[in-house]
Amino acid sequence: MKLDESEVESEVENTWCIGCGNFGLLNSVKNAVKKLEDEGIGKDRLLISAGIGCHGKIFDYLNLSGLYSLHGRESVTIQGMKFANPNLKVMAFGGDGDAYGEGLAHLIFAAKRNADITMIIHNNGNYALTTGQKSPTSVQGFKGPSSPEGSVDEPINPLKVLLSSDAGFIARGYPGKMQHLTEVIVEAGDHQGFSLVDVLQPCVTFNDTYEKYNELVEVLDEPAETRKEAVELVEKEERLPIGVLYKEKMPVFNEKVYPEKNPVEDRMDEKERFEAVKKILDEKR
Amino acid sequence: MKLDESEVESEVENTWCIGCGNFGLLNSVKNAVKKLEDEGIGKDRLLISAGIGCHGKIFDYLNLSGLYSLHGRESVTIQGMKFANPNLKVMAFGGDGDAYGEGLAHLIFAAKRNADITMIIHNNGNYALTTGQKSPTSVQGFKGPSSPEGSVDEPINPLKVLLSSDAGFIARGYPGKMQHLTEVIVEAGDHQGFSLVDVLQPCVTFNDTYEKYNELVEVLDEPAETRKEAVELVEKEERLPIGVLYKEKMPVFNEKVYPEKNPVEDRMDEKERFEAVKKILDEKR
Amino acid sequence: MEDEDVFTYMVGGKAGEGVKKAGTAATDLFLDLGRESFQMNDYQSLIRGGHNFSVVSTSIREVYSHHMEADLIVNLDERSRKIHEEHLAEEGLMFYNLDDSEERDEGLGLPLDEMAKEYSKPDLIKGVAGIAVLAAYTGMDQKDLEDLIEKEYSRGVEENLSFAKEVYKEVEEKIDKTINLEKGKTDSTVLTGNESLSLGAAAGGLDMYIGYPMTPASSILHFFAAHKDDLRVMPIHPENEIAVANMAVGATVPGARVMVGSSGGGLALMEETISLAGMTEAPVLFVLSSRPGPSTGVPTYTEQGDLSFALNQGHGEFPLIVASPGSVKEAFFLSKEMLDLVWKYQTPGIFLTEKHLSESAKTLGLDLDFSDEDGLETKMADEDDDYKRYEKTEDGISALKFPPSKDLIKWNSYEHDELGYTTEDAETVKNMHDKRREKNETLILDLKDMNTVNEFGEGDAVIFTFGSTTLSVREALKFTDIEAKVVQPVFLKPFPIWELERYMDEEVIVVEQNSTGQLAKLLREKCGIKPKTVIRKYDGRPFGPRKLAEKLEGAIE
Amino acid sequence: MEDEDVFTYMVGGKAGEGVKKAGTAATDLFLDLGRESFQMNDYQSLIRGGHNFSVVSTSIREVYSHHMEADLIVNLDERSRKIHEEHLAEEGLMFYNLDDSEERDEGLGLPLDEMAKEYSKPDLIKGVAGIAVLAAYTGMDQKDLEDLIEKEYSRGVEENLSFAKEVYKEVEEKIDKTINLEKGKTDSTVLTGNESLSLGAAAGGLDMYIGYPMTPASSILHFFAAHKDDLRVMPIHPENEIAVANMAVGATVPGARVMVGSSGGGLALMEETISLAGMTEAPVLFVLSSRPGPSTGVPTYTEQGDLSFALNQGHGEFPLIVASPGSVKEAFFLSKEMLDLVWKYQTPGIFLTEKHLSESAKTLGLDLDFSDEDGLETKMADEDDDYKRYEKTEDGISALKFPPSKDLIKWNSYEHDELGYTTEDAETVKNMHDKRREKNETLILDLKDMNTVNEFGEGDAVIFTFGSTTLSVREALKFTDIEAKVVQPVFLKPFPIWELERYMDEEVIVVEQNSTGQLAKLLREKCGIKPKTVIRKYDGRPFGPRKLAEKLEGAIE
Ligand SMILES: Cc1ncc(C[n+]2csc(CCOP(=O)(O)OP(=O)(O)O)c2C)c(N)n1
Ligand SMILES: Cc1ncc(C[n+]2csc(CCOP(=O)(O)OP(=O)(O)O)c2C)c(N)n1
Ligand code: SF4
Ligand code: SF4
Ligand SMILES: [Mg+2]
Ligand SMILES: [Mg+2]
Repeated sequence: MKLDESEVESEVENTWCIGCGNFGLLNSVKNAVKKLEDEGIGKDRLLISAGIGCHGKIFDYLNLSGLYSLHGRESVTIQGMKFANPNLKVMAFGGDGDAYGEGLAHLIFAAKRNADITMIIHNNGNYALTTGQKSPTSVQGFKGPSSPEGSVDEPINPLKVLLSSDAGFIARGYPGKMQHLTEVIVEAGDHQGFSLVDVLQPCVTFNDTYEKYNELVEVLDEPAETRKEAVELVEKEERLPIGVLYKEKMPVFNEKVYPEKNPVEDRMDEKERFEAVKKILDEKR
Repeated sequence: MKLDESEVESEVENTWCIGCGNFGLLNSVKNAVKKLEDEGIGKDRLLISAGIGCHGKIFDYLNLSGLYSLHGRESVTIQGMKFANPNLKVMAFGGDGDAYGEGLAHLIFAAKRNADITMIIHNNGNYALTTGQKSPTSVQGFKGPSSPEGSVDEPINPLKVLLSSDAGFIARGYPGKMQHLTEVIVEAGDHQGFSLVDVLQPCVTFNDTYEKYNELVEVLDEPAETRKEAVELVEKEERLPIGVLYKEKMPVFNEKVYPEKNPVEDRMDEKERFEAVKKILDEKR
Repeated sequence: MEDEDVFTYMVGGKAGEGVKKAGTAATDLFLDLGRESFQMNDYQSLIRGGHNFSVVSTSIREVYSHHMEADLIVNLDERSRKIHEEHLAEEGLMFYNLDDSEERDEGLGLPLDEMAKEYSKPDLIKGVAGIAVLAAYTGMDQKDLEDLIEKEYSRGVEENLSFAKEVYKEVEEKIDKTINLEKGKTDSTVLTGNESLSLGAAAGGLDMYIGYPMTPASSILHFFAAHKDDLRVMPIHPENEIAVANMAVGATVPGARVMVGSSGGGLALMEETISLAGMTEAPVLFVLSSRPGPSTGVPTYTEQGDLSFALNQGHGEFPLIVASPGSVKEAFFLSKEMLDLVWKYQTPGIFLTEKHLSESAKTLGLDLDFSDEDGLETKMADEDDDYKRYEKTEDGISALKFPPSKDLIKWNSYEHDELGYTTEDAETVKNMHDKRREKNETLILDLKDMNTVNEFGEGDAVIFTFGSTTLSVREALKFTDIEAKVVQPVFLKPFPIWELERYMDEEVIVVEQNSTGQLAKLLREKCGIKPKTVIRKYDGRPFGPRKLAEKLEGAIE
Repeated sequence: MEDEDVFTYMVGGKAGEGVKKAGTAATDLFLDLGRESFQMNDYQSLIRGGHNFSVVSTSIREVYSHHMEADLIVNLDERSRKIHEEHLAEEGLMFYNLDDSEERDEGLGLPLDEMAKEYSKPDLIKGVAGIAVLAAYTGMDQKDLEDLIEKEYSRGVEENLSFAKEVYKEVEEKIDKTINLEKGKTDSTVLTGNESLSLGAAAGGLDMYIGYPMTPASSILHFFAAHKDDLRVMPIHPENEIAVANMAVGATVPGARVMVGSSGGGLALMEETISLAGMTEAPVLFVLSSRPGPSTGVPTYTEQGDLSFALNQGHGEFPLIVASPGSVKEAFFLSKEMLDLVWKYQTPGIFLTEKHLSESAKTLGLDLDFSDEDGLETKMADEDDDYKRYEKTEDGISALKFPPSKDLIKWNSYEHDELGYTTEDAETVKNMHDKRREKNETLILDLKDMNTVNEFGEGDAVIFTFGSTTLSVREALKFTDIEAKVVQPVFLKPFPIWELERYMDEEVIVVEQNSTGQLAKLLREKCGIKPKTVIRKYDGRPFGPRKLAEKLEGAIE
């Protein structure tokens, strides 16, 4: 299938529940991909990945190349892609169970090393695909099949944790504001370095938060000036600011560790390789 | 070997390098164990664990019961012990590579669920036992065998990350101030809920920080009043406050999830178990 | 010799339409008639939409498997009707949804969407139509139907009752014959494999269950969470599988009997910890419920592709016990027995099963008086002994002692001396390897006195199988004239060579659900058995007994 | 028939005293004489103190293993002297540290601590004494010694030179005879196994090496980090092993040739991802360097306990390639060949080795002209094809295409259709299982044309071994009259049954380093070979060739 001749959305049967917040998210992504294309980031060099969960199905719904990864590992998969060929743009879709639970450490370290990747998290406050168990962002008292009497844990605040781990770009979006979400995703994609968009995704079946979000969500005009202010933004519970919450440009990992080299594009040929090996052997003599 | 007839320190040959900060730490632990004993937390019900690394060797140097765990998993091991028998007191020793790297997610979730455990982290800014590679807390530019030109990553600030994950007790100690470190460990042991002591441990062989710490370390009189102030304390680089940085009492996990029950001490006998099973079978009829 | 007294009911529709529930209610309906049943639920990895179906086969005799030839098929949508066309038995009745399918000459259609529209949850309520059609078709009294619905549909019972009655009446009017289901004498319970193994473990003294959701093992976690107060098994759902496994190892130190569960991907993440359990001698029972692999695979379907994976878990050498139940009932007794074994031998065990057994439900009677298992007691240290956690003994087994205790009790992931202190000493390293190997030898002696292999039937043909495929094979044999003995190794590691070697020179057929023939390989490699035919299936679906019967006939003539 | 022309040098002391360095310098000294050597470093899991030793055996012929009977032993402390007493060969010289040991009648003592006190790093400098004693004992010119030290001890060369000369002079005066080491004709290199396999992979086009430290695999990461600019292999050290493995899988999508490495515990953590590589068809080469297990085990020692573990990695069914080199030189060629194979078959491979090969150093000559391997090319898609990532083909291999590309390229951990979209369809599930199995069948055909088994020597006795134990066996045979053929399967999965079946009726001896005889089991199970004797060692230490020779003699008569 040729990418330039096909729609961004694939023809695979969509099996999300009617009304799921993922539809708005998918639409925003489609539009964002087109905008990125207009900016010169073609679909030929945009690679995606996804974790396992309802969120992950977006991998099938997008006619974009990439690798459908494991539960919690999509952030690492795209780092591998990026480091192998820094000319690629990489983006992964994660769930709250997936990226903030099973894969949380990977996010923290990706932020810390400032890997040039974009993460879109479908944060629906539960493990939806496995029938609605509590997740790291489930509110206390959340009832799911592993916590029938209500989850006893306080939810984690993943954005606070990531801001505390020196993440360079943190944003929040809401599928109820599709246009805005599109822009946020484009801006995340444009950012050079680690970027993460936490999407407030209502799950109509297990955690229907439309009403709550419609009431609390508030578009932020400008990112916070300082990291500290950004932390205050994500601590708010009375209001839920959406938009780019914090943005800071910093050197990216692959350029720090392997400057100006592209592992797959700037290869030595066989002869050069043999010479290099021989030289080391000679030094060992 | 009977615990009440034996010293806290074992007779196993100590193979830490001469001058290693771990010696001061070991002494503080020994003294803390005695103090805890005086408070009624006997060695018979104090269980320890440790990760793999120079730090982990403390498991052999202490005549205390427990399980020498895997690299990065000691915080989970002791949670298992505690949940199985809440009458036990559990304490684990971790390294920075170990607890802040391989096992970071476990710490975050232990803090979040407020497991009643005590973690002592031998933070020496490198993977010492595997010959000094960079660790999550290595300073940028740190030269080790996996980063001969200097590590390109910014260090993680684990205490900030844990404070952002609702940890209820965060402290810092320095083996150069042994008496003080002892008290901090006792206070951590006394705390009901998740407690963590980050020990600024000089590694004379790969990361000799004695001079730096002697200069920067500063005893804090009182914990911060708020979590926010605690974050400010751990962000300081010009000075390194030691002592209990933050302390907040919150309900502990096992009491929330399984109130007033002790899985191993309050067992049903076989007859009761069969009855319980039969009752469920009857309901299914 | 077809066994015509099996009646099969199938209901299909979208996820979220109560298809599985209808299957469960049907099983209950049959149970009320004293009939045995087997219910298989086929569903996709999605929450709403797609295509699900539930199939229940019932008889007055024990039914080991569902059949794919149905006497009554209720389709809630057109997709189901199309898919299940091929499953209709001769003379069977096809019920379909007139609002989604065109009217046809054959079968019976009702405008279900139209009728459901009146209710508050028009999608969810559709499933109850399935049970109403069944009731009408089998000539059940309306009153009995009402009782059944009150029992099974406790949520929104009023609406369900009303909708069911509507459908019942329409069907009653429109069909020209009803099927009379003979009454049986069963007075038992219906359990899924996961429920059965969970109850068995609880009966066997389980203290904690630690799990992270993964189909098809999730329902074990759900079961213990739901029964926390009555079964008194502490349920924990931590951050990931590595935490699950290590928490379990930690919990054994103060003596908790603990079980964990996952599917292939989750168990793979626990592998380092399985080796830890081997070295520290921590008795943890791991439930591995398989689905088609590799990797994420086909999450809600069935396969037996993880056999070699299960048998070889963990780096280094240590005793590992692997067993797999061949029936829902065996799942109950085996989980208790496995718990006893891992504790006696202080080593990890894997309870291997598959989606097909985990999530299918079967009628069964359980007798809770366990047979005498005195041999399987945990060796405990005397109070006054000079305690050594890893004392070398003749049988390789060291006594346990649990804290709180005045003795030093050290468990160690490094190689260690008898007291549990780390060692690098050559002789101690060797001795401890010997200790663990001797433990394995003692284990084998124990197993030789236990039931490690099931045999069913008699005959010249020998059919080997394991796990849930045993169900398919036993049911298939009801539909052929073959006289065969079915041999099912329950224990897979240590492999009961002593019981199986005698089949070395027999003509053996192997039936299993994977693509490379892993049981066949095991038989060849461990016992020198050279299977004549290996019947494999690996499309995610369990064998249909009648098709399997044909294959068996083909293989045996 | 003892081969007396082997000279063995041993140096022991505390960690941090430069013991290994002294061994390396000795190897270099021998190389300057045109002699072959084998150097084994024995060290504990600690940074300072304890007891370390390095042993180098040298000859004018190729030496396959160190010997534990030493002609010169330099002990830097009393603990070493005691430990190594039993290792002194007849007529050998025992050198000891007079400041730590009492003066004795035999051997030669010098007050090393006293002498070293003058220097800035009195502990670290002690090691150079080892080389000075060796130089004096073998009658080396002082000038040559100086050259050697300048070359080997570039850090602090002045002090080392001065200390070495002091020791040299004292020894020269005090000994009554020197040993004359015949000159050989070797003009080659000294490499450890890890260096060799790394260089081989680099020569084979490696683009990235991703690793997390774990003994004995860490030095591969260190090697690539040190040679980043000259070898142009990007080295990455991420947060944990799970990240290592998944980063590697991701890196293959744009076509990077990537290798990762760890020991048993780390590889266990990668198991879920190995299965992912099987499903997505990601060509990743995993180096597994074993140490004694289970669990943390004995980190700095050697064992072959991970064979079954390596062969059965990953849930579900997919082709997995496992091979293990029998020499330092083979490590070089095998890593390149394994890279080619995993790329041709788009599936994971495990390069299995052990601490003994990984960290021992051997003299070897390397010829970089690879034999013709045209058969091992990666199948690439044509630019204009209608691209399908998982196209079904006769040989099971689909063509690759790398982004940036105008084609849709989807890799998938779920079961998938040819385009890479997720599927649950029964037929597609089956077809894709078939595809992966067919790939494995093609792989076996390929292997049949390749060298999968090494055979050394001729004779009636047949000795099977694998991995680093091959070294011990080959050296041992120099010390017996046994006429034997040594058979070393290089490929362990798929197992080269076609090459080995002919040994079925022979009297076979198996030599391996583990406690349960895993190779013997494999031979029995796969090829029907019934080993007469299995010589095992599992105390963490490699076989000593002369002791092994005795065991072989015992087994063969
Ligand atoms: C290692 C592993 N563990 C568990 C699972 C089972 N699993 C599939 S999806 C999922 C949870 C998904 O939750 P989330 O990431 O929040 O996604 P959502 O379905 O809510 O979008 C789990 C636990 C798996 N596939 N792999
Ligand atoms: C799963 C696993 N990976 C890697 C190792 C190897 N290893 C042993 S200790 C260590 C690092 C220790 O660093 P740290 O925790 O900081 O302890 P330190 O030695 O500095 O006290 C590593 C990577 C291991 N034992 N297990
Ligand atoms: S279960 Fe929730 S997240 Fe999944 S598709 Fe349905 S609404 Fe969306
Ligand atoms: S290497 Fe460092 S941490 Fe380890 S014992 Fe030596 S000084 Fe201490
Ligand atoms: Mg979710
Ligand atoms: Mg450290």
